[in-house]
Amino acid sequence: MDLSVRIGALRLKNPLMSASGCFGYGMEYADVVDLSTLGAVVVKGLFLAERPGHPPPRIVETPAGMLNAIGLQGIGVHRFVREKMPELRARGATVIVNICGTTIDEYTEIARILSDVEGVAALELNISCPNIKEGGISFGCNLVNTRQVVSAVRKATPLPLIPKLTPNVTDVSSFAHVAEEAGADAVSLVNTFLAMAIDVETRRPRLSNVMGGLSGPAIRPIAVRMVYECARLVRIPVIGMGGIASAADVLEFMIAGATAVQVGTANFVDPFIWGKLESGVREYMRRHGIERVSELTGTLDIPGEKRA
Amino acid sequence: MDLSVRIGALRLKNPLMSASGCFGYGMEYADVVDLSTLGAVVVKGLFLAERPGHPPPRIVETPAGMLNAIGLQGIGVHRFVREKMPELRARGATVIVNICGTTIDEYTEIARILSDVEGVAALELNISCPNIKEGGISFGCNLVNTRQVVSAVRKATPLPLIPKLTPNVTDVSSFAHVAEEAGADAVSLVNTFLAMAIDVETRRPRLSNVMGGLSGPAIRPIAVRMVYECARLVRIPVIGMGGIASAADVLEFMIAGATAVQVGTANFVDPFIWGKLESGVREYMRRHGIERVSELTGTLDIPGEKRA
Amino acid sequence: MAERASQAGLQAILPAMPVDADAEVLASTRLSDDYCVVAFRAPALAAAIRPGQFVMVRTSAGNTPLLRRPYSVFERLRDSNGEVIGFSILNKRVGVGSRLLYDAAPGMRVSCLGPLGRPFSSATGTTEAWMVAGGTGLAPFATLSEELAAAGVPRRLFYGARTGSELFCLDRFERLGVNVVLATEDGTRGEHGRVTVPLARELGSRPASSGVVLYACGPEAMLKAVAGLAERYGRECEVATERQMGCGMGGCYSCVVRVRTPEGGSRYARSCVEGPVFRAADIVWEERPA
Amino acid sequence: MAERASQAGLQAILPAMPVDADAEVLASTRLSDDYCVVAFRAPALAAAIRPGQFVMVRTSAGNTPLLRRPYSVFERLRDSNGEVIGFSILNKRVGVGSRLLYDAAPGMRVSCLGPLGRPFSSATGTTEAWMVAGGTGLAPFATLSEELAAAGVPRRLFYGARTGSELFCLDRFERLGVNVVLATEDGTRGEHGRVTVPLARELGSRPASSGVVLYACGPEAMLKAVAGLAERYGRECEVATERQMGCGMGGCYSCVVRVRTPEGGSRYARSCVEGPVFRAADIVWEERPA
Ligand SMILES: Cc1cc2nc3c(=O)[nH]c(=O)nc-3n(C[C@H](O)[C@H](O)[C@H](O)COP(=O)(O)OP(=O)(O)OC[C@H]3O[C@@H](n4cnc5c(N)ncnc54)[C@H](O)[C@@H]3O)c2cc1C
Ligand SMILES: Cc1cc2nc3c(=O)[nH]c(=O)nc-3n(C[C@H](O)[C@H](O)[C@H](O)COP(=O)(O)OP(=O)(O)OC[C@H]3O[C@@H](n4cnc5c(N)ncnc54)[C@H](O)[C@@H]3O)c2cc1C
Ligand SMILES: Cc1cc2nc3c(=O)[nH]c(=O)nc-3n(C[C@H](O)[C@H](O)[C@H](O)COP(=O)(O)O)c2cc1C
Ligand SMILES: Cc1cc2nc3c(=O)[nH]c(=O)nc-3n(C[C@H](O)[C@H](O)[C@H](O)COP(=O)(O)O)c2cc1C
Ligand code: FES
Ligand code: FES
Repeated sequence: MDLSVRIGALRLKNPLMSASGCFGYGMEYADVVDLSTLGAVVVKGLFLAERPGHPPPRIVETPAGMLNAIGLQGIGVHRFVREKMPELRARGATVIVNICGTTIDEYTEIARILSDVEGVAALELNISCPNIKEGGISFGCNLVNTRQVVSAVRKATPLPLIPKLTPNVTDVSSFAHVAEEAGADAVSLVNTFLAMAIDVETRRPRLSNVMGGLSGPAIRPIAVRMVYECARLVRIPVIGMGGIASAADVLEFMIAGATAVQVGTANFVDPFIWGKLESGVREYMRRHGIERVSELTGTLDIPGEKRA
Repeated sequence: MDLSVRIGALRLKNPLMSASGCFGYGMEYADVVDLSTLGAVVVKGLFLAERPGHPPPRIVETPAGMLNAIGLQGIGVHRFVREKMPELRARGATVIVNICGTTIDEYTEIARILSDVEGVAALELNISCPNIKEGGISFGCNLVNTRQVVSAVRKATPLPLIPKLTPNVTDVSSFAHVAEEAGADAVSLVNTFLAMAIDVETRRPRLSNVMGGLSGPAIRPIAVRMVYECARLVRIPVIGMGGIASAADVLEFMIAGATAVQVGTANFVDPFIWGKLESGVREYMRRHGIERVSELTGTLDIPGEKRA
Repeated sequence: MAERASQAGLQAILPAMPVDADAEVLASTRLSDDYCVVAFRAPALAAAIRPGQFVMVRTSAGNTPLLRRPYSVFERLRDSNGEVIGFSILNKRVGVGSRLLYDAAPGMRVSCLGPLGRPFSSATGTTEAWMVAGGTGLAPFATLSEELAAAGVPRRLFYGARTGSELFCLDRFERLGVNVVLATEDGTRGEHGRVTVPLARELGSRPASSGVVLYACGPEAMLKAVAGLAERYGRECEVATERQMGCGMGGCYSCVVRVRTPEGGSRYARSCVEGPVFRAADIVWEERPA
Repeated sequence: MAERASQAGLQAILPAMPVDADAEVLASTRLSDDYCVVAFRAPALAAAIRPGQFVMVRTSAGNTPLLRRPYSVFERLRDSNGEVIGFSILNKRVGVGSRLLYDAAPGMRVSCLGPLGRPFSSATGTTEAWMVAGGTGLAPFATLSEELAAAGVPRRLFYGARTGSELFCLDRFERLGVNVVLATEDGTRGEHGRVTVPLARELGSRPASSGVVLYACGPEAMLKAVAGLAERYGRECEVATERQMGCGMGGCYSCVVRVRTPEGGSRYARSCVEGPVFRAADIVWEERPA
């Protein structure tokens, strides 16, 4: 049985990746997961410099989901390269770094720095974080900005480049399309949905940052739809995520058009989920006589429509 | 204690309305709810003509939510006026009719017809239904179209006019703004989120229509955020909805900026919810020494920000 | 028009307003690894129930699952004085909600909304009633059998399942004087094959004048087959459909069945208010929901 | 740098890898309308636990609630041979997850992830250990008292609650040779007022040379007050914080506490990996999470 998938020039052992911001810098989970068994470890979003993050409360639970406004607390790209990469390399992890910037120059500089680092397998371009005022989502909600930042980073790095799209737009597939044109090797989606929650007793926002990003099973049906729309439009691989919590959810995204998937919130609920997802996918493939997992991608069968 | 609220020229007994499509034409619930005790009964979306609707399956449950693709099965405006309005009038219901069209002319014609019908208190302009190909959401996802249809219907009717906005856009508040400029008396939001679900065993969509609209508690944090954004921008009242299932949820929307609210999916789960919501709101007002429920609207207290 | 007419008819049949009973689980009896009978205390609701009606059960107070689940009323429960104190359902574990019901322990409280829907037409005046059940489709026939027994109508049950160990509660029907004909797909009990095999034979062996009326409940394919037999042998036939239901009250339009209109066309009828029981001849069987 | 340094330190203290125990509820003992003790069978997890560590409990297999809930380990449970077979938690019902735990029945299986977090520093070599508990903040001190008893360290518990009926399990601490000082805000038992009232008095009456070490767990305001007293009287003090936690493993960065850096600044430290136990002097108390 072949679980490997291809994202541009990158071959992954299997389609299961940790979602950025939901797996720390990876080593946090090294005691419970053999990091080398994941398709890839996508690490927490990194800016050039260290960032303190927002004051707590930073998360709040909502029906079948959660809001977060961590504010991209992070150690910055230099400390990451120095302190985290050696350990990740030692564990045999395939590392994808999620990069953030407030200007195009910041994005390109981080990309350039990481291009020379052994063990960095690809860059995920975070143009979709709803939790920071500057940059982030402002790139991801505007087609022109998206094109510019993807083009600029494309020129700055030979690494596989994966813009991560925000769902907070009218037509996400147009962003996938622009990213493809600008030289992306794949797109990943969805980042979180901008949302808020209010404590009615105090009449205050439940998050210090007022708004945060909604993730978890609640958003899955919207995320599946968006992955489907993007995969129909673009030829580059689509990496799907949003509420995946079981092998069936992995398969749902793949059938909708994803080449690989990421798992975020569900890893908080069950850090041992990775083995369960993999064996669930294998069991399904056995039952359905599927030899290569990549055969599943985009096989949604719409009665009355011709198969793509 | 005063629970009444004002939507344009219309005074409602209380801020609790049934959401369109979730309460039939109203009479379905007359045995379990005294219809005259609701702020308003918003009836199922009506086209000019009868519509058969989509084949089943029309709904599918998702985490803390549901998808629907009913396809606006309906009896058309003429039968509605003849068959349903007399009963609704007899029950003392405040009736808001949700109107749909595939062309601007269809919208204006329905509006004209309903303007002469005794007992129709207001029109909700459905420019946001994700379940029909023609019209509907195509008006609601484009600012120019939104302006045109609202302006046209504004000219066709003296009734209070409430465009219902779709959440499937990048910036919902710009649509609220355009609606206000075009003469709307209020806006209501959110309609459902375009979404899909796949049966991985058959690899087929779970809905006959492939895609449907996500509603229920899952979407509440996004809906609250959108209501907040709109209420900050426009001066006309905002009617909030999306996943309301308790009095605390009603209050959350009002504090975020809603003048009134609608309840859809939760009415399916508990058709006796109306009395519980009202008594919960009253209990809160008592506890917080609030005399008029309308005082609550838009009272979100953001530490460090000045109160509006 | 057609819809309105049938709804007016409905109101005449359905005087009872639905209540939302905060029903205590009195007992949960496991019949197999998948099937169980759950008994609820709900006197007012149970007293109002008519055969073929259903209740919407809230299997979880949380959001998993969010929506209620429809269940036929199986038994009407009485105390030692004969007072109606509640009802039971025959539950098959197929997914998240039915699993919660399978695991329900006595003492738990479960919100049950009902009675809902259009019952079987009164059997009074019928010469002979044949009930056809597949799987959990057995459920509505316990109360119908009681009613038939009270009205003195001869009654018969054709009851099919995949295998013999999935045929339940036969004694209950025999006690009610029901003549029971069994069929299993694997031949482990009763006739080998679908329940429609003995049904077709028996229908064929009756003179057309014998006044047999059919009632069916079970999988869609079985209902369709029974409807076909009823048409072929010129018998009145009512079927209890089981569509996915969002609300059970007519509010959501999810539960539709395609039915014929008097004008010769067809339309989608909400099975929660115009059904779940329909005249078999009214249903457009060609169309099949997933 | 600071983070890295403390994490390296951490690894030395925390050799045990967390496991996800499918723990059977052995017993649930209600102490009041809000408080209960839930005992779990989980031998491997319990054997690895150190005082001050916590477990992430999955209170529901569904999505309500979605995330696990953090709980201090209360007791280490042993069978009649003295083998560790599990652990208990002291649970206060405050919301949806703690309510499910309050209602948990023996036989249920609950997923418990642990042991997690940084324990109290070893008490060996301490002259005298004073524990300060408010409400459910009592929990980590049962195992700490055991360890102190085993090490022969004199031990004292200052234990406060709103009212006398919310002071629990005193016998357990007395059996472990703990000198217990009580305080209630309404004066119904022990000293009238906050637990910091007797604590301040006793600290004041000890000579600075007497080698008292403080351990505190309870509401944020109490921790801050204890930290203030520790500073004033020059005592080493560790506090066990209780932040909202999304993962308990260092993955989400939700559970942060502002701590001082060696360079004189401050940073947010994840309390699930760098805590929940911190040196009181390391915490920047000015900032207060909601
Ligand atoms: C009027 C009526 C009466 C019914 N009476 C009974 C009864 O007496 N005993 C009984 O065991 N069941 C009965 N059912 C079916 C029962 O409602 C479903 O089995 C139940 O809703 C499944 O819920 P779940 O959460 O366990 O399954 P889900 O997790 O929702 O779904 C699991 C599987 O069951 C299928 N399913 C879901 N809903 C239905 C449905 N309404 N009908 C058929 N398949 C469905 C799904 O497509 C899926 O494949 C009745 C249904 C109706 C409409
Ligand atoms: C390391 C650690 C150890 C803990 N040990 C114990 C213990 O031994 N016994 C015990 O009863 N509780 C303990 N808690 C607190 C416990 O985790 C919360 O009470 C629980 O998560 C509440 O869940 P809920 O679903 O019932 O409440 P929710 O419905 O989530 O919230 C209800 C209310 O509780 C508040 N709340 C939620 N989470 C926390 C939290 N982590 N701390 C304080 N308030 C919170 C919310 O703001 C809200 O006001 C501990 C917390 C931590 C971080
Ligand atoms: C606590 C938290 C932190 C996150 N941080 C990042 C981040 O740094 N960069 C990023 O691109 N996405 C971030 N995300 C978004 C996730 O990577 C993912 O896109 C989203 O959570 C949807 O997946 P899920 O439903 O499986 O969690 C974060 C999500 C959560 C919950
Ligand atoms: C079954 C169903 C049918 C609906 N039909 C309509 C409709 O006809 N017109 C409309 O404007 N909105 C319709 N909606 C959207 C609801 O009115 C409401 O905007 C949405 O469900 C969010 O609210 P909720 O989460 O409380 O259900 C429908 C929703 C559902 C679930
Ligand atoms: S189940 Fe909602 S209309 Fe029938
Ligand atoms: S709880 Fe997730 S990092 Fe601490």
